[in-house]
Amino acid sequence: MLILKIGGGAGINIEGIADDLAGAPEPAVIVHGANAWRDDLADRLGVAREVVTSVRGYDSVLATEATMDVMLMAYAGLRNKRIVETLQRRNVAAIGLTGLDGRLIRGKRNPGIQVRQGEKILLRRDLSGKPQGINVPLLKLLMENGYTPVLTVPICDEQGFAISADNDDITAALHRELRASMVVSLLEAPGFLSDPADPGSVIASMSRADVKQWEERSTGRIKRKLHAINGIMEEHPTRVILADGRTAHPLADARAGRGTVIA
Amino acid sequence: MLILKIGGGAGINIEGIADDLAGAPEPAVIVHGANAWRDDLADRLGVAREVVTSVRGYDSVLATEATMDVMLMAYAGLRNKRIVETLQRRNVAAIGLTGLDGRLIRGKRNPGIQVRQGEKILLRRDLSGKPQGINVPLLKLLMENGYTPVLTVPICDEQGFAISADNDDITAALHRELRASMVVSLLEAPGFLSDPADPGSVIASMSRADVKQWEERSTGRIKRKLHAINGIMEEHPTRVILADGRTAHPLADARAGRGTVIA
Amino acid sequence: MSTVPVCPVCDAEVHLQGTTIVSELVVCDSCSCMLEVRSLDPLQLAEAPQEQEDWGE
Amino acid sequence: MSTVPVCPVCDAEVHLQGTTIVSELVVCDSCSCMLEVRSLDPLQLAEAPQEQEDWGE
Repeated sequence: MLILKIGGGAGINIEGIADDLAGAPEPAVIVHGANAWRDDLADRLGVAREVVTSVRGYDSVLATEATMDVMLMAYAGLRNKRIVETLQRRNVAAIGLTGLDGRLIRGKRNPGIQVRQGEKILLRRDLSGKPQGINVPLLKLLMENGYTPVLTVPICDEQGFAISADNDDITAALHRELRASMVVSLLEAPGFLSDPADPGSVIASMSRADVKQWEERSTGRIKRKLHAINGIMEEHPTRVILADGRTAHPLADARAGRGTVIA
Repeated sequence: MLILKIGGGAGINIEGIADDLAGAPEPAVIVHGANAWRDDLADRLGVAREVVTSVRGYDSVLATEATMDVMLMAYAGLRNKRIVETLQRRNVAAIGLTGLDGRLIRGKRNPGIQVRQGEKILLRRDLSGKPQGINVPLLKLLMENGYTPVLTVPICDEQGFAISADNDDITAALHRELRASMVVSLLEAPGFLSDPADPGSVIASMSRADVKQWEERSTGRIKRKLHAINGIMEEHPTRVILADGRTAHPLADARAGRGTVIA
Repeated sequence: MSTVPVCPVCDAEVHLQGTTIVSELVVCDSCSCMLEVRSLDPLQLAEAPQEQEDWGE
Repeated sequence: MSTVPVCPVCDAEVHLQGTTIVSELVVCDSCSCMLEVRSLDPLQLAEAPQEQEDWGE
């Protein structure tokens, strides 16, 4: 079984990915982002992004009711259904769902971010969280009947509220419970770059120990992505491939090991 | 089994409807609109609505790629997931889907509208269609496992494209194949009004013959709604209730016959 | 237009004015079928779909 | 503030300045627990959630 994570950039070649899935079908769960569509929609609607800096110096975009509405429209509405359409056009039986639907992805609300304001410290709570569990019976029910779930945020918190979560964390949570034979992450880069500024610096293969070292040396988004991959490799080692989602056949390339293979 | 159609107006009391469903659970399929959210989003994004007048004098809003994107964001994204959230908050196992997902609602593309331009007549094709069939096995699979499907447009045309369709036609198509014991339609009106301008003119009960007569006498949206109800009553007569979706307990009221009962 | 367009239904020649545009509906003079101009270059004619009850939307 | 606020963890009195605002984190002088000002009217204090690794988003 394949877990296929599709990045949220506008450069991703969804038609090529759909051709590859239709060409060599296999049971698969797809997780996708839509940050390019979200940012465009937020700009057009004038929904401001509030960035707060935690007392430990990390910047975070606060997930508010307004940004959640934009997320619902961009991820769950526009991008999710256009991906389902692209797959259905090639007779892949796609079914688009968020983590809220049928409580597919249950999560725990983040405790809030400690933010300095003058000499006070405030706890800023928002609508974000960490995935904790997957509704495996529902996913299996759909897959055993030939459907390909196409999943995206939001996920569902303890009280049934829609909250945002990181797609790498979601991918790791899915693998933890579905034990995929392969996890493919399609990015807007040729694979993991030792020097993020140099597209030629793709690392062809990494061992589990390599991933750990790179996590310690990285910062920000990359560190977070490697942290999630480490979680995958520690609990249920599998074949993880980071490949370029912009080529003519991104999934075929990934299946052929073109990109960064972690095993 | 209940088919519950929820109107797309901003005045609908979705929390009250969710309380009623949670309070007296029964197997149900929900179909909802979101025209108020669509119009607001189209205005904010500056997406113009192109209205064409057919050679026979009927006005239609053309379903274009741009208006379809707005529909995906407003119906399938924002409104669908907020209804699912409202139900999940009350432990109703809602699962939000469009007709595109798993080809739940298959439709046929409209042949196009004949429009006069100077002395020429043009055929204006768009992304709208009529529902033709329901993926009953998928709906039953979900309902037998305790889920409440919450459906909305788009539906899926023959080639897997997303197309729009009328929610009354969708409700009739669902009933044709699911044979509901009751069909409730919650509107922004106390029921069927003999005089649309007079909220006090609710007709408490109508026979099948009454509905036919009213269809002939009505025009526009109301005529279309009655036409769909006639379709329901002709093929598989059942109890159809048009009730006010704005009260404290819209579904409980409808179940108690408060509104227009057609049987 | 080098080749003379023919009616897809009855194969008779179809005489189009110079002002014909895509999506235009024209009637075949010989079989009086309603034809749709699908494209101009290349010229493609197709039988226009039967109009069904039209409700306006 | 009519009644004197008490720490939800150790019941000791908590002395708040007049400038306290909602969401503010204050430390209980007696048990040094971190407390969150949940609301001012009525005054509600709760033990602040344990901070977990904070990645920034």
